[in-house]
Amino acid sequence: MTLALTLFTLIAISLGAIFFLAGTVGLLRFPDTLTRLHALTKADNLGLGLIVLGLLPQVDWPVGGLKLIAVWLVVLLAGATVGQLMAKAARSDAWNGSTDLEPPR
Amino acid sequence: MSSVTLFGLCGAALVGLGLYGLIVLPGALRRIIAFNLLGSGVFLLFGVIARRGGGVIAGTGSDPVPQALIITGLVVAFAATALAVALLRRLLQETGRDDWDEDERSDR
Amino acid sequence: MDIADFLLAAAVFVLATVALGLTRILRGPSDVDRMMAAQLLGTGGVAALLLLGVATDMNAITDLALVLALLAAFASVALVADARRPEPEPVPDDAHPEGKTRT
Amino acid sequence: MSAALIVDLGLTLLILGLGVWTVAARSNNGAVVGYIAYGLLVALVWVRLAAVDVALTEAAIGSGLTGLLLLGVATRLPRSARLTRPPTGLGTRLLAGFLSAAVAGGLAAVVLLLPDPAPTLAPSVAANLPATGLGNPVTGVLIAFRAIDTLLESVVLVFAIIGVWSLAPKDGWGERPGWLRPAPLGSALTLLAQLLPPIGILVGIHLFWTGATAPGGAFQGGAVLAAMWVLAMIAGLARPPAVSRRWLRLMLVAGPALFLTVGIAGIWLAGAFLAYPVAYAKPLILVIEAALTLSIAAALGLLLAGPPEHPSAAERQP
Repeated sequence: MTLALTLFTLIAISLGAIFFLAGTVGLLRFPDTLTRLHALTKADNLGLGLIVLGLLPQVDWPVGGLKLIAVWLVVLLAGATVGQLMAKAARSDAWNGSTDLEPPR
Repeated sequence: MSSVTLFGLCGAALVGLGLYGLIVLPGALRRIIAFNLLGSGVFLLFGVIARRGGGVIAGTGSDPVPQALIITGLVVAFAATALAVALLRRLLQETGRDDWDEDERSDR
Repeated sequence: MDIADFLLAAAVFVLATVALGLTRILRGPSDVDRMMAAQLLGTGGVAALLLLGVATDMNAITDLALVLALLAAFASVALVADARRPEPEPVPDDAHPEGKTRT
Repeated sequence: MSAALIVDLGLTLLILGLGVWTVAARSNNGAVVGYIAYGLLVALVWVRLAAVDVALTEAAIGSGLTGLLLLGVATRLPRSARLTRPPTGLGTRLLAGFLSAAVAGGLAAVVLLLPDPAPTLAPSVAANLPATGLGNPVTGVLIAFRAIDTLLESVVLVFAIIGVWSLAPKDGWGERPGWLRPAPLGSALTLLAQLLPPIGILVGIHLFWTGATAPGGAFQGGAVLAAMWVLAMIAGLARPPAVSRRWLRLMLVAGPALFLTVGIAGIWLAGAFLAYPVAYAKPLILVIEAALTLSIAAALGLLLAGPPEHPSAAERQP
């Protein structure tokens, strides 16, 4: 059982780390703001989510585990909201003043 | 070289960087940011001194007295920044500009 | 390999990855792109702190991750909230007839 | 070179790189965003320096609240100020460069020549901490051993508020602070401002409470509470209170006033200003911390809300 849990931790955290890598690569390589935002939200939600999932068997319950879940919920909530707001801002004309390129239409 | 010394050198470099920005940057906002850089360099130097004096109490690796000074310092730095930003915004309201050099930009 | 070593290695990996993303701050082109890099750094920092907290068995580091998570979103909200407002124009001189205190 | 040193070297280079960016960036917004990322990384350095209390403060105040403050003004600067500006003359820049390099070099030399063994007050703190009933030595220093610093510091916050409020326009006095006008952002922000504060308030109270035994305390808890209040104000769910309100002013001074009262009572009860009678040290400290947390939260929130403005100023000014 312990071995299975350890294995679970290893796999989930490795996957989470890979999502962070993918999110970064997307942020750096994708062609425009909205697609980059798409890459970012994947790292936020899945990357951190998988890492939290992997850590859950390794902490004391209930306090430690609930704290981890609270962190994930906060990031999920904030990421989803801010993602939407950023998408709006990226399309808004108000941004042309401080943008080097035209925002995507 | 140890990590602690490394962070100490980082703090020293940040003080220099902040000072440079404070002198040469145009615009009050950028000077406020530079001032904050300078401050955080000083705090880092304090932190290095705290770390070097630590390791005595079980569970804390850092001298608590400088740590407490840094915490109060951070809050005071925030208060000073808020006051500076308030002055800047008032300047913007009155003149529409973020600087006070009369001769250079009087043609606006 | 000890599980704590693995967690520490994962923390360093995540941090190094999101640090690479910071080049977006340099390249822009828009402020939204820059803010995204800062937000990715925030999330990555939270992940690294959680891993570090469990690896070293320090509850306080998990608290720090929680604070970071709460406040990281905050700055992004501020940026987009302010960006939606129209560009400020200098106030005409007659708006503050006696407010001028130039030297 | 050990693995830890490589990580720390990477952190240092990132911090210095972001520092250079905030000075060199062309756009003001870019510089502020760089500064926010910089604050995040500095919080990680505090963890590496075994100062989690400081890391919590830096994450909450140094990066979060300062970032909001700076962004709020950066996006209001006139467009002409954002683009090309007349650069400072080459001579000034060279001179400033030499001066800054000399100061940095001097400090670096001091760092390299720090005495060994390092002077420390940690043993005295450890020896006297049990008398306060606290488990967190940093809170012990803040509220008991160096209480005078903390008292003055909490008064400084009140002075800062007075300073900001005194910048009110002529017809603004007594009105509501004007910086945090709700942005027309729609339901997403409203949802965030409804769901996040309950968690944040819980975290803020947890930080204050745990500060007695573990990293945390009045400043960190107060900063998180202030952030949640400000979020509600940005979303339009809470209006900033008019600065003439008596309850607001009472809340602002409650922490420092209680601190001072207990401190003066200490002259008779414990033989010295700001000393606590040993039997009641822990409960007294907790009460002071609770009042301080509230006052700090109110002060930080009001500093972010800015000076009072006449309601009609909203249409007329940025």
